[in-house]
Amino acid sequence: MQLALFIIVAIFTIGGALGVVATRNVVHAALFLLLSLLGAAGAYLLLFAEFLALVQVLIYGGAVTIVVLFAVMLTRSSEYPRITDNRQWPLGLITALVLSSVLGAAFWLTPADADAERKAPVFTDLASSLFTKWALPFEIASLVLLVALIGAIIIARQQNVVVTDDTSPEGED
Amino acid sequence: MPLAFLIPVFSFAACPLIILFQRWLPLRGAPLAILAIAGGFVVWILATVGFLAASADHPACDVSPITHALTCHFTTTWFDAGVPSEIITDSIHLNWGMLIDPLTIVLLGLITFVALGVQLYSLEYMKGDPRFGWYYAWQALFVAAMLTLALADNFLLLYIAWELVGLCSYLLIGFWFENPGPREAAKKAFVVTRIGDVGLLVGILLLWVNVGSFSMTEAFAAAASGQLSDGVITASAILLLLGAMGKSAQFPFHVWLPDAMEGPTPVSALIHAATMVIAGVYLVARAYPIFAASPEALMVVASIGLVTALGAATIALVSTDLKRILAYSTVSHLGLMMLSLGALGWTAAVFHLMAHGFAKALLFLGAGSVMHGVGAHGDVDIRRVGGLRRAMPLTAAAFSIGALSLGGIPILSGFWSKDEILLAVSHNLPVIFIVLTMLTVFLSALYMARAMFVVFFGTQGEDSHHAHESPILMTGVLSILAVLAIGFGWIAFNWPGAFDGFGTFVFYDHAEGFHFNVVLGVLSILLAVGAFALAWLVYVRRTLSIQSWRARFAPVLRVVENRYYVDETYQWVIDRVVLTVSAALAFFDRAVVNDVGINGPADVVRKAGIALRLHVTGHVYTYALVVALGVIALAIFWWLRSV
Amino acid sequence: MMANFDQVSLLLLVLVPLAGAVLTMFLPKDRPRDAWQFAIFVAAISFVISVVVFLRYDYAAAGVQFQREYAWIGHPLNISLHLGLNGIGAPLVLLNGIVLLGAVLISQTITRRTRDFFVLLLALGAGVYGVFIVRDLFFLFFFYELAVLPMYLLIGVWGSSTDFGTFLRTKEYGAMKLMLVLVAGSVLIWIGILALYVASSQAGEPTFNIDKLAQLQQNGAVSRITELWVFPLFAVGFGILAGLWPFHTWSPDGHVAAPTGVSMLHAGVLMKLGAFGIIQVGMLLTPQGAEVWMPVLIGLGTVNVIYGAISALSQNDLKYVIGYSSVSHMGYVLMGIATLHPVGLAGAVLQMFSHGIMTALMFAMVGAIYERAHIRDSFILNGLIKRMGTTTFFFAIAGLASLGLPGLSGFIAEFMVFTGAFRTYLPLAVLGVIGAAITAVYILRLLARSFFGEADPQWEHLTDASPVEKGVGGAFVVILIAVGVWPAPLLNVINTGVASALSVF
Amino acid sequence: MVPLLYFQLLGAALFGIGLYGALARRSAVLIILSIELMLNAVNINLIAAASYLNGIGRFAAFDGQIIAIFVITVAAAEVGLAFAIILRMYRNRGTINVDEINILKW
Amino acid sequence: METGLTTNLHLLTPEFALTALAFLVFTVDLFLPERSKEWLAGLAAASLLAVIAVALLMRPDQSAELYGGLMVVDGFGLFFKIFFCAIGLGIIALSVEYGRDRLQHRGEFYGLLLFSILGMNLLAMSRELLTAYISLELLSFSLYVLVAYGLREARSNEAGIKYIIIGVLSSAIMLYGLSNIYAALGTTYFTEIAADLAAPGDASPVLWVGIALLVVGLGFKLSAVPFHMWAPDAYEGAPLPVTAYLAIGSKAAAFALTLRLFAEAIVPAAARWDEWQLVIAVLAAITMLAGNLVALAQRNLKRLMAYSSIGHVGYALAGIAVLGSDFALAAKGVIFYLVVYAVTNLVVFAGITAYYNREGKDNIADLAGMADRQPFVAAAIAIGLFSLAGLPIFAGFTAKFYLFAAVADGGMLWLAGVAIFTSLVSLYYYLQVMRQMYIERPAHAEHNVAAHQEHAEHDNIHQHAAHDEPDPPIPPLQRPSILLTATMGIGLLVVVWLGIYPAPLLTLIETASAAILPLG
Repeated sequence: MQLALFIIVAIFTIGGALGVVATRNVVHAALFLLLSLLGAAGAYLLLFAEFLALVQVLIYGGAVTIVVLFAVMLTRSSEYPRITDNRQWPLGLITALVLSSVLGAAFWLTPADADAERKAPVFTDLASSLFTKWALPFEIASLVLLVALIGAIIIARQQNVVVTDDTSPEGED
Repeated sequence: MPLAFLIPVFSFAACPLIILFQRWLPLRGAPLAILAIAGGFVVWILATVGFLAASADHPACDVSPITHALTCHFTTTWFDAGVPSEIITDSIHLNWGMLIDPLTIVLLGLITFVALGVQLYSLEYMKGDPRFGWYYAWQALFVAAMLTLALADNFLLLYIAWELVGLCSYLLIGFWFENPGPREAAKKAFVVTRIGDVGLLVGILLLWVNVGSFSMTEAFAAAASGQLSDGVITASAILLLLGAMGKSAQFPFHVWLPDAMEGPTPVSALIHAATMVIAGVYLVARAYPIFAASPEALMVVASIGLVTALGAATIALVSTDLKRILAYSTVSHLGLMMLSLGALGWTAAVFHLMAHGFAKALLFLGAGSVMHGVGAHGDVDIRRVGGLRRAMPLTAAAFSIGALSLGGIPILSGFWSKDEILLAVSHNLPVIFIVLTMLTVFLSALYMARAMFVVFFGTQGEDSHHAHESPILMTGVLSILAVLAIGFGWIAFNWPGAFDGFGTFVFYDHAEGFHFNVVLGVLSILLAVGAFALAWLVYVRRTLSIQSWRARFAPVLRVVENRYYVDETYQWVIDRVVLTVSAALAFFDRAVVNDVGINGPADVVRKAGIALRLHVTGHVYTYALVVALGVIALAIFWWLRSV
Repeated sequence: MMANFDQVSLLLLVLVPLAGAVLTMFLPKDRPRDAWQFAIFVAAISFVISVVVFLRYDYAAAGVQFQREYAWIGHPLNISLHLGLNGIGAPLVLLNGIVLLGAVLISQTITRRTRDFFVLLLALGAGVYGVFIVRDLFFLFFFYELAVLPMYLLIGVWGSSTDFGTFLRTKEYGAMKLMLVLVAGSVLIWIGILALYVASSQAGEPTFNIDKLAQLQQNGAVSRITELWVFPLFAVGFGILAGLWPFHTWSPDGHVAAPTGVSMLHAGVLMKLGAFGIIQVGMLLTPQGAEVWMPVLIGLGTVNVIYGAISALSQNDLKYVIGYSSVSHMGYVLMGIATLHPVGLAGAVLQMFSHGIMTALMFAMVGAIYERAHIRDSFILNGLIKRMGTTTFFFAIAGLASLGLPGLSGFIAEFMVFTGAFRTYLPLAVLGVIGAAITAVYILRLLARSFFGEADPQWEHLTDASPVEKGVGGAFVVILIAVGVWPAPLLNVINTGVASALSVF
Repeated sequence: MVPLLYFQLLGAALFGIGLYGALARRSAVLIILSIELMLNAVNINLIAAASYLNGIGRFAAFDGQIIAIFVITVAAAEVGLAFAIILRMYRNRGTINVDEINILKW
Repeated sequence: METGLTTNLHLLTPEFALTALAFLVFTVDLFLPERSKEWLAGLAAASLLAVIAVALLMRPDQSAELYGGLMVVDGFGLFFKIFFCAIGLGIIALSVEYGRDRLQHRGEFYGLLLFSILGMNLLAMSRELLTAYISLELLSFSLYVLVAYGLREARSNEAGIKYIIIGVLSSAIMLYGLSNIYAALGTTYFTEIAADLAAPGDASPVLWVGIALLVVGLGFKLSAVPFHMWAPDAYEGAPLPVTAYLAIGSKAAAFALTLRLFAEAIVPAAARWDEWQLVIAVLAAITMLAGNLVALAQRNLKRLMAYSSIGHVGYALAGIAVLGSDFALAAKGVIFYLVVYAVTNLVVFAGITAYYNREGKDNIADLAGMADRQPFVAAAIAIGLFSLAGLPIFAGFTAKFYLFAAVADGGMLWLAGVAIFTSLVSLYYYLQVMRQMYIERPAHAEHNVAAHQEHAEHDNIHQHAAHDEPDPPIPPLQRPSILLTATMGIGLLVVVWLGIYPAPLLTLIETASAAILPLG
């Protein structure tokens, strides 16, 4: 039963991911991403991490995907279906395969802990851990978000800009 | 006698004084040089008197166990090089030292006397030259160096003086450096003798390596005692001989001497006839204990001497330039001296050295007088002058005495010395040597007669119409030298009561009194007189024509007239070999060592940089790919290393 | 008073030119003459100090004198500014004092960015002094690099390019090559120094102090294998600066491109740093390696002698002749060092001194000619003696010294080198003597071609050396003769240094 | 019974796929999306380890889950900022194709 | 765990102050008119000075843990805190004129700068992977924005995109490594990692791979080869002060983290587990080689400095590689090198900025004739470059000597050899810059020289000496701003001072490195 659920979740996750990297359409890619993220959220649920699943769905499934779609629309990159893969994709494929094999093999070869069984955290414990033990990273993370916000505003704000396309004077040598 | 060191010091001091203050000194400082050498002459007399009076109980003197002559030794420390450490014990301790023995004494006499004469003579001869002061400066330096050479008690000091006389020779040959002739001749003289000097220096160092000292006496003692192996002795003797050959213009290093006649004639007289060129002979004579220990070396000395003597005599016979005739004559006579040394005729060689020195100085100064008289400053072609005896009687007389003396006419000094040589050769060398020596003697008389007759007797030459006798200063010097050319030989005799003969004073190993071989003597008299007679017939009376002879031996003549093509060979070697090698090496240095060896690696590095930079393609996915590859490499490496 | 002076004399030796360089920076920019005069002032002070230091060096007492130690970086590197002068450094300090003053005086002709020029030149001088007087490898290397550092700009900015017709040797190229090749040498040195430091560290006494390292070496703290590979690093690294074949090509090109004063200082003194380093570091600290490698070094030295001389033979440019002649003469130094023989080594040190003066004189005179004729081609120049008699005279003396004429300093030195080499490597010594003969050929050819003879009308306008040039040239000639006639004052000092340098074998 | 290993392998696979996307895609937007996949792989890994191993050895208090929260936060911020820059690029140059974004190279 | 949470928060005063002041900058920015934005630079500088002052008051010889060991306030952290703030001051000095003429949103610029310095400070104190990561992200995010700050410049945009893509990718990799370590050990505290590593037992592949991935993340931040490729682009595209900041600040911060991570998490286990030394050594070697070799082929000054800085990272990494043998020596070497590198680079970048502000050019060839036009700036750059090349009497020499001696002493003489050799290579390209500044003439002066050469053509051999050439008139540039001049002046003094007498600084560094000295 658990295994079946896991397989379903895995198929969603992996399938969505494959969709993201394989589709020719950017909008589709965003939607595939959503699919994959939801699959991941399912995996969190299987791991009894309901809170994380929730966060995943809210932040990723909601916010991130929407941001992505905005980006896609603003850059009208959906009009460029030819934007697919670059010339080095075979190399990329091999590299990715090798790397995930290495990572996988590392897990595979690490002896499993016999006592390992899924446990569910208590929400309140989690919360108190987050705000006591991890308070400092939490505060810093808030600053990170702030910086990202300010930066995004500064950079993306519409201006009547004159682009100085000072193409590198390097020359084609 | 210890004051003998003053003999060169006067002149050494004169040189820089003249250079620095010539502008303010009377006669540009010439009197300073003359005074210096005159002082040297006086000191020499005093030293000689002292030496003659000294005996083995003089604190500085001893009878040398090798030469068995009284030898006096005065030294003072010059410098030390290297301090012996525990492992390597040798270092060198150098002295300024004088070694005074009969050889030194007579040589000093020759040098001081001729130099004094020549410098006096030059007052007139060089008058009006724009570099009159410099001339005397170099003269002084030369004399000083030459005297040092004669006095030196160790090889290093000898080498130093040896090089300095070479330098002065260079400066004085090239004195009129505006003209290409003197300039090139000077360079040639320096370079050729320098090649010989390589041998000399190597020889000196070889001796040092085996003896452990530069001291001559120690080296001689080692050679005589058999402390040195035969190989070392022969090698060092040959190497010293190389130096001697360069300086004394022995074949094949003789080429510079005729060219050196480009210098002022008094210079030729002093340096290239009487003094510097005999340094080589002197060296062999001085280092005779080493040569004597090696029969092979002596044979080489004799052979070189003979080849030189004969070859130069033939060339002298066909030369047309007065000074060149004299120059080849010098070469030839130097060869005879070498031959004599090689034939164990040590005393004969020294004796001939002296006799030749006076006579040849006389001849050169006479030639200078001729040039002065006819107003020539370069070459004097004997075919263009003639019958000068009327215009220049004193010069003619003096020159003739010199020529007769060197030609070997009896009772003149040249006869006696030459006779001694013949004696030695006939005693100690194979018969072919004496035959060829006789031939040389004949040729020698013949070319001397030719020069004398053509220039002073016979018909008036085209260049000699305005000839006039030289000033009294010059002729005076000539006269004194002429007296010596006549009479010097007489000191060879045993004068009962006064003097036991040259051979009892200047000798190697054992004193020998005067002796005379009738057969040889008569033979040489016949040859000499015959030669003069022949020349008289050919050049004065013109009753004999040599044209048919010239025609018959035209090819031989051409070879001889071209001086056996030795100069050409040298020229070819220098142009084709040395300069080509040098240019090739310079190109190699630039193109291979530098452009490939040095620039190459730099270029490789730079090109590597240029090639490597292409890895930053500008595409962000490449960057990502490389990062990923790095991840894989790192992960796998780390993992494998950790297992 | 003098005792107090001894306490600080070595420090002053470095500080005076360094402070001079710093102060020169603050001189007004547009008054070149002031900069020159100030530089003369500084160089003269340092000259006086160097003379005093040399005279105060007590050769009877030998060893390292005037020692002072200033702590610098503590444990574990234990670097200290340890000053001290030995018998090999003392004559070279004197040499630097002389040549630096001469070079500054000669540089009166620098009119462009004069101030900057003297800043760099004085810094260079300070670096050279430093190398000769420190007893710590770090500082030795420090000063060594300091002496190399200004060269790029000195040549690049104030130098001159040479057009050979078929190709061009630009000053930029010369400067860059000189700099890179020399620093490449110091790369090797640096590695060698680190290797010794590691050895000392493993022995439990980490230090860069030369004397302590030598002590450790004597105690066997440095393994034979280490010495075997470290010595070549020092020999080649320092050798590069000494013009070691086949790494010598920076020298002709660099010296030719450099302005006169810099050529004087560089060929005259800087090349000696390399030889000094081989003795002071290579031989002292890795004697076992030195013994094994010396045959190679003397072989290369001999190649230097012959190769340099033959190459000089076919050069047309006056400065190139001198440049290659330096290569040739430094060969004698290398030969002398490689003999490991007291006489040969003393000869090498004396040759350093002698060659320093001689080559500086030659560069000065050629500089004077170039200044006036704007050309250095010996085929075009002729009859210089007519218009530039004094210059010719000085050049000729320097030339004669370089061909080893007795009575001038070069002879004594070469002769001693030969003596040492004869004892140890006879065939090579013979080659060395032959090299000296070849020197005569090119020097005499040059003299005959360019200096003697009838002058072209185009050289009518030339004027003889200026009073300053005459003064410098005259002084150098006097030194050449004095050393040639009476080398004892120098040799007394050198002998003690050589004895201690060889005591480790 | 699903072992921990499965989740870890799922994470590894996801990481690989994300990496492939980052290496192979041309659109800057898609590259960022692919990297988001990689971050998700991290999260799966963290949460799985926390969930399975809590209480064993040093594992305590489900720290892995907390870390995952931070990862999600940072990932979101990254996306926002990255898209802002991409947007600026698009406005300036009219393209977000990384093949064409190569003025700067070598 | 919860104990000590609130007891010693005062130790974080500098950080809180910095946060508050950064907010203040943002706030004031809203009210300042466009022409008065320079005041913000002053405000930011004042904030940094205040932080330095506070930090100076703290005891460097004591160490106190915060938040249950997430952070520690110790000599190391304090040293780097002051160091980073000083760097920040320098960058502000570089930015004022440049920002006024060429940047928009200057207020936010300084605010972001402060935030990034905050991130660096926190990084230097972090003792736990997540905290370190988040601090690093604070720094990185600020830098992403700053690099892309040249809003109108295509190059700046491109640099931003590349930087953020590779940055995010690396952070993903690093996080994966973190997750692996967590999965293997259950902890992310440095000291606990060290304890587990040192404990006997079989090592798990997950852990090794995790650490490898973590090192990759660091490698990106350090721009160690092969994770360096973003660096040249980011440096070239970024606004000049930001380039300087990337070269100096971000590197220094990354090394601070690396040092503490290795010191506290890895070195203590070195006895049992030392192959990381070889890994780092190899990374160091290829970093030096690649950085310096590629720099040879550069024509853009900023790009050149990027490759040059990659080379320098290689040297410092070499020091990291030998942390396991003589920690104190190696750590001191690295820190000393970092300080010297920072000061020297600051001088060079100040010089480049001063020139760029007047000329608007940053190619190497554009520097031609600079020595005549801005003599002081040229001298400053020249001295800086000499120092970077490792020539005495400048700090670079001393620092390199110290560092390489440490490397050699650590048993990696070969690595020291590679480092020394690549220093030689670096000299070549530094000299190329020098050549442009001092020897070459600007293009518009060329025709004079050409005419002169033609004049000399009639000789078959001619030499054109420098002093023959009449100086073609080159208009001098307007003097650099006082701030830049002062930066260069102070920087040069420090460079020379450290080159001649580094002992005082080394004493300070001694204290800093003693704080992280592993006990094991």
